[in-house]
Amino acid sequence: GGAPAAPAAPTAAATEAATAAADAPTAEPTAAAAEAPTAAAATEPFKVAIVMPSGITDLAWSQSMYDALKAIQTEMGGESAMTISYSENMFNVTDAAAAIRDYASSGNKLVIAHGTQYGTSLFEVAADFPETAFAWGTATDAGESAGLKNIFAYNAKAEEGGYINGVIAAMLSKSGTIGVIGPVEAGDAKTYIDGFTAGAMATNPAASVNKIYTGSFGDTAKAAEAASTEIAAGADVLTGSAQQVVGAIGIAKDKGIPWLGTQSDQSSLAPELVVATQVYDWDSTLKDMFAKINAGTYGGTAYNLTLANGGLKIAFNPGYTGVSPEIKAAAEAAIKGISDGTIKALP
Amino acid sequence: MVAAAQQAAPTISSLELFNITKRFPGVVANNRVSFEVRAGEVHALLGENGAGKSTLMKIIYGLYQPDDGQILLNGQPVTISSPQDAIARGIGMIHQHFMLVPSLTVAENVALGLKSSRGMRLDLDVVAAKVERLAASYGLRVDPRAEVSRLSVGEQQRVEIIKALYRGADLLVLDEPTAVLTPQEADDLFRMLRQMREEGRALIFISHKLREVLALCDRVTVLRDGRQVGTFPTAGMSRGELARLMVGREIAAPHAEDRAPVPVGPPLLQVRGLSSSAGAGGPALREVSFELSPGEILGLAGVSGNGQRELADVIAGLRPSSAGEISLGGAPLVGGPGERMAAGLSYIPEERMRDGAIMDFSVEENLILRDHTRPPYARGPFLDTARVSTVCRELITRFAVKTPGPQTPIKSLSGGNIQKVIMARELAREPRVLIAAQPTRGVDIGATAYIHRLLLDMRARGGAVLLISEDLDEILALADRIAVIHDGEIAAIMPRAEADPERIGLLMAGASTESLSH
Amino acid sequence: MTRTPASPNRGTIRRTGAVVVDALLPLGAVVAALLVGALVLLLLGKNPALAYGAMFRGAFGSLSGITQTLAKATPLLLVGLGVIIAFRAQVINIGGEGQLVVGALAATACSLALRELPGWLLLPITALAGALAGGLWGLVPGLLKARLDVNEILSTVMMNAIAVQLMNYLLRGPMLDPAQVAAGTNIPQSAALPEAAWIVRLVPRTLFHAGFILALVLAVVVALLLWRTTLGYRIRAVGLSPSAARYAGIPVATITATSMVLSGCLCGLAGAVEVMGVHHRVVEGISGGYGFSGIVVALFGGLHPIGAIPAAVLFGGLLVGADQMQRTVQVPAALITALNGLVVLMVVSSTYATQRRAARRQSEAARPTAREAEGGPLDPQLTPDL
Amino acid sequence: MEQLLTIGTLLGVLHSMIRLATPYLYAAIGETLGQRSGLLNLGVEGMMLMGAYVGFYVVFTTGSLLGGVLAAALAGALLGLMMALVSVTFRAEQGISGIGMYLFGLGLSSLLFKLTLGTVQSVSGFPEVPLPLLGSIPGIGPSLFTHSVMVYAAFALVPLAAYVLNRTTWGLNIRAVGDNPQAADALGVPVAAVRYATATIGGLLAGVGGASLSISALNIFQENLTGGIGFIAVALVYFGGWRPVGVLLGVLLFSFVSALQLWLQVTGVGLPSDLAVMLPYLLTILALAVSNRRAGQPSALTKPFTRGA
Ligand SMILES: Nc1ncnc2c1ncn2[C@@H]1O[C@H](COP(=O)(O)OP(=O)(O)OP(=O)(O)O)[C@@H](O)[C@H]1O
Ligand SMILES: Nc1ncnc2c1ncn2[C@@H]1O[C@H](COP(=O)(O)OP(=O)(O)OP(=O)(O)O)[C@@H](O)[C@H]1O
Ligand SMILES: [Mg+2]
Ligand SMILES: [Mg+2]
Repeated sequence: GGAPAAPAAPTAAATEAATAAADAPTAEPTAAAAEAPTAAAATEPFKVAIVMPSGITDLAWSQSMYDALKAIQTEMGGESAMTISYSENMFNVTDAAAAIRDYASSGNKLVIAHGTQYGTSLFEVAADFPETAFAWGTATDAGESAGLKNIFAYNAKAEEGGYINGVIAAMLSKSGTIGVIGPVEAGDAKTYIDGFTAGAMATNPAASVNKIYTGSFGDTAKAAEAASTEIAAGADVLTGSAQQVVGAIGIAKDKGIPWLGTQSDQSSLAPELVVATQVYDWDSTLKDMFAKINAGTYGGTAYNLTLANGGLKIAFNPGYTGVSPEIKAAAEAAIKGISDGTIKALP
Repeated sequence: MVAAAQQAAPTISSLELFNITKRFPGVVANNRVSFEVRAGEVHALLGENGAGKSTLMKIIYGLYQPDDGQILLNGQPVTISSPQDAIARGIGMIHQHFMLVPSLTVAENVALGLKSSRGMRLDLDVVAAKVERLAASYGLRVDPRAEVSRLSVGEQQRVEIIKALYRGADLLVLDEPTAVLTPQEADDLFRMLRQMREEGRALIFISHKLREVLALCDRVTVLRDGRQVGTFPTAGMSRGELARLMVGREIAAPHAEDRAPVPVGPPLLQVRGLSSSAGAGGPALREVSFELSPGEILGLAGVSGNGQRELADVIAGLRPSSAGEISLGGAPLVGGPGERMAAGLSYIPEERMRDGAIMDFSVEENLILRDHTRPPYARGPFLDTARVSTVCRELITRFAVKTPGPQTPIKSLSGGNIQKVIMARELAREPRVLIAAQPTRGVDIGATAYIHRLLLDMRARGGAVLLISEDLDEILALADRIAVIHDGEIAAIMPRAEADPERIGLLMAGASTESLSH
Repeated sequence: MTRTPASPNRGTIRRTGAVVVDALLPLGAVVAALLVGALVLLLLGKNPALAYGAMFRGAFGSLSGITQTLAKATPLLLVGLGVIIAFRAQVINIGGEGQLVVGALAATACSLALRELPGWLLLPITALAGALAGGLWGLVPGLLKARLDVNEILSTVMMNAIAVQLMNYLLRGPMLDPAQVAAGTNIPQSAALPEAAWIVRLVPRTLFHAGFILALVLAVVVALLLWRTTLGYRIRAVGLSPSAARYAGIPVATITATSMVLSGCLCGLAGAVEVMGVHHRVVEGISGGYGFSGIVVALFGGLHPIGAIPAAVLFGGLLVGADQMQRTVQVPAALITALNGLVVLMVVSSTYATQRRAARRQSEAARPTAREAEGGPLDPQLTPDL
Repeated sequence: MEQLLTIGTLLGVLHSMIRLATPYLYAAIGETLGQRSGLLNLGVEGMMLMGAYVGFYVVFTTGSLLGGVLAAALAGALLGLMMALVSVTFRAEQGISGIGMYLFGLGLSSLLFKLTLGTVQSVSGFPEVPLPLLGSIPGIGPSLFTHSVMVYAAFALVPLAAYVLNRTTWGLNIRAVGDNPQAADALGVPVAAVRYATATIGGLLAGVGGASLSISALNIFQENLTGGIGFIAVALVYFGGWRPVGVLLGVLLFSFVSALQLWLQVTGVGLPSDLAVMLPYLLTILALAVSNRRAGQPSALTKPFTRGA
């Protein structure tokens, strides 16, 4: 969807708005923003709930969002200013629907449905709670299709960071063989991998990008074996996505193969071998939502996480020493190219 | 394997039971039963099905604990807490339904539960050697390396006995050991039991065959309804007396007039050149031919595992034939068991508990087992439950089945009554031909007499009966003609008049007709 | 043998009383498991009272709770019924998961293809499509077992994995929601079902839909099938004694396969009903573990279709309430999973006590009556017995 | 495609096969012992997960690999004991108790993981060590004979189990109890004790199998690390006809095809990834369909034992 990109650096303002507006939710945003932020503590906290398909420690999709919420919470002053309720491992959509409805009816200001599969249920619930804001991703439909006004949609342009990772990988690889471990050939895993391939091929047309899909998001063991297979097949740089990749990273670590991550910063797993990670930085998106909510707008925006709006960041891992200035430069160039549209992440 | 010394002098001089009571759900199996057996005697235990014999023995062997009463071994009160305990005390038991592990070899079955001379490692070679020695000393033929599932019933029983002797049993309980044996096998068994008695062992012998009891045993204890009628010396006892003590009334054995010749019409069942591939534990049928006329009982004698079961199964449509044809009333008998049943063939299978009935089904459900898709039991795809229960109640009374009710699970009936249910089912549809395989095996005399009467009634009504039995007395008592089967072949067919047990026994053992004729 | 049945009226009273206790025993086991959970909650610094209060409210203590429980019970019951039919024929159907998935896929594909049809026609056809697909998925292990003696535990486990991959494949290409393609997000989910194929919600603003009533009806149907039809009789006969069934002229192999097909049909229907009543499209995690939970329901229900009804509602309530508790006191979902496991273990163990009690009751019924009380030797004189 | 045919690829497949086979072997051999004694344990998966977690945690905190294995074995054994209590003493329906055990192990391992580790961590687990002599054979040496101790142990388990089952008194007891407990009991074989033992050992091996993932193959722990291996292992016991060697063949076939499909994808054969992932499951069924071996199923499998009845 042609959604307005989140402001480049709204952080401070948004937070003030968020906290201050809590004073007088009914007051119009500008006025609210003007008042003293310090009053925040006295007022009831900003209640957020999130429902996730995997665990908050998956080092991937779910953790990226949960960590972002946590960070904002501390920033805003902890429990008193903002509360977070979560339901993890909600792979059963019926249960997720129940959770969403329950969170909505228990006075949360924002309920985040952190999985596309929750969409249908979400739209049903959202219709019943016009005074509650909902966020839904990965999605591009902010409810306008159903005439709903209280849904934010968010979607990470995984292919963009994928492209950059591809560029880096191609330059790191001596063998010219790069290994990719994907879950199921669909969703943002696929877009990431497609972008990655594009980036790699653009940098080294002779490179061969070997892909293995494990057929599951959580099969850590199979991901590990896939990694070993890639290495045995000549890959000297690896990447992959979904919570399963921790298995692959384990192997990369043992075999001393550099790893390019996505979604959450995975350098903790292999401090010397994770080269860089495409980090989903929900911070600005979330804060913008908070601001809108405090300003009385409960949805209607479809956010895109892009390199341009800072929603996607390429976090180089200082622990990995192999990144030459050229590589850094090439990456920067690619980022710039994608941001200004001169480079298309997806062919 | 280290087993208690087997040839050493027996350590058991006497075992006494005082006022033993044992209850089961809904049943008092033993009610204040007292009983004593001494070294050097064979003590018979008599009683109808369900009288409590097996239960009492299972108590002696530590399988059940008595709810009440006392056990004295050599005068000392003891509690026999488990079979292990019983074995340690020199008690052995040959169960009615054999306690063997089919997938194991003979040696492994014997070695089971014993210490190995090699610690953790099995010493099957040692065991095998001992087994062979033991078998030889009692004149038994047993291959220690054979897998038990491949053995005939008789052989399996020998394995059971060897197991007990190997463990140095001084008191041996045999629960209906002859129920499944041929005359020859039975004689071998008796020889062996007498030898054990000479060695000073104590033996308890359960049987429904009174002739055996009188021939073998020194004393007899009679149970009825779980209670004890008394203990009597067999000397001077008659079968009639014993029967009355057991049943509490006269048993009418089939009389001559029951077997008055019935006008025999043209053959009803014709079997020509029937052959089949070998079945599990049975030989291949080879060119089997015979005819069966209305109003006739044809007795098929033979050592178990010589093709009787295969023949019956092939005729009933449970086993494919490789050659030959069968016709019933002129029309070829083809198709599965269902079709053949519809054509007028009823079949009482040998394995009552396995094939003849479904143990977890109620009496009622078992009564409709083979007719459940046909009226009166079925209306279209539905069961007509109302009609089912009325008809079944009728059958239960008509065939004098002793059961608390139609809904009782059949497994809680005695073997005899289970058999009555099966008879009721197979005769109710008024078949033209009936195959009855071992119809009275393990069934008490009362039930046996009743079942014999049913067969004779069928004959009188002009039905044809193929009576397959390993009990020669039964065949001689009922059959008009007698066929002998050996190794899948009909060795001879003769009229009852010309049949003498001697000759039949030899034929069953495999002697050719020629060798007999001169 | 002396059978001494208790006098009818006394018997019935005692029996009903006993039945009540028997029914309570499993509940006792649940409580025991929850007590263990309470300790863990304390260790986690949570308030057990609060937690379990929420659990009960979440399951049965509120309209939303009850409806949610029943919504959950619907697929559980359907799968449970399927498991029961197979189990009665001695076929252990671990394949509910896969059968449910293909059922959902087929129902969706079918209703999307026939979207023009009017509701009264589309609704049954869609459901039927799901059932048939499930039946087909059950036919494979059924035939393998019947004809080739391939153990069903192995084949159904494998068929589950295959079904999931089949779904992955269809949801990223052939059946992928066009909207996803348009948006370029390519999230694996199908297009939404035409509204005509939606099952009506019984309580607005909840997931509780008419599928539950269908499940109830089917429970009765299955009961009738098993005990009032010749097919049911055959299924039970084959399950209890294949050799006797064969002797009776019952085509054992065919019946075995048939039972598996019927089982698959019900599981497939569960998938269809989930799609038509809850999600209105195939999404990831559609199977939601019902294939396994359904086995638990079947066995809790004593392998009896009617018994499966309360079993499904209670087990559904347990799962729903546990989620509510997780939300209220914010414990890791893992605790809930462990707790459910503990409950299952405890309840299944408690059935032993129930059996023991039943046995004890019967032997009490066998206490010596006045006539035999004197027991001991019976006088050898003729005492007519019939 | 041509890349698929190279000897290098084949060796790669074999290497993967052996590594993949390891956790299945531990679990399946343990399950075999249990089933031969008449116990169906569907809870293997849960036991593996507990073993995987405990083993990992001990290595993570103490760094002792041996300690990790022992801890995993202990954890598995305890769950096995619990399973025996439920299935043997309380005579619970075994299919259902297994599912309960699975949920319990899955939940408990994840819970402890969250409480003690919080997030995915990694350890340095068992290294791959070439076998003396064999390991130095060019080509097959590195692929077949260069693995971690946990792998070698898993394969050593097969002949060991076969020996125990067929050549020891204890194995004889197991076989008898699984085929005719009444008979075994009548000869004084302690039926319950035998089943307790096999259940405990089964759990122990499942635990070690889990550890073979978390501290040897992957060197990490993550919720639901085993992802269904336990269930496949149970299925493979049926495939193996309840004989350790048969089970080994089943495991090898399954993991060979699993490895092969990974290579199929790497070498970019046109096959859709999902269908590739299906292959092992499909082929296992087919293999069983053609090589039918129902025979050998312990007659008393899943049937609780009551004396005398
Ligand atoms: N395990 C058991 N559970 C319940 N009832 C039993 C059990 N064993 C035996 N009975 C009942 O106890 C009574 C006595 O059985 P028992 O086996 O002692 O009879 P029996 O004399 O051996 O009969 P048969 O001549 O058929 O062998 C019967 O009514 C039988 O149904
Ligand atoms: N678990 C049980 N429940 C109810 N009745 C039983 C049980 N076990 C055995 N019986 C009954 O106890 C009686 C004696 O059992 P036993 O094992 O001696 O078989 P049986 O009746 O002697 O068989 P048969 O006489 O046909 O050889 C039989 O009537 C049998 O049906
Ligand atoms: Mg008996
Ligand atoms: Mg008997």
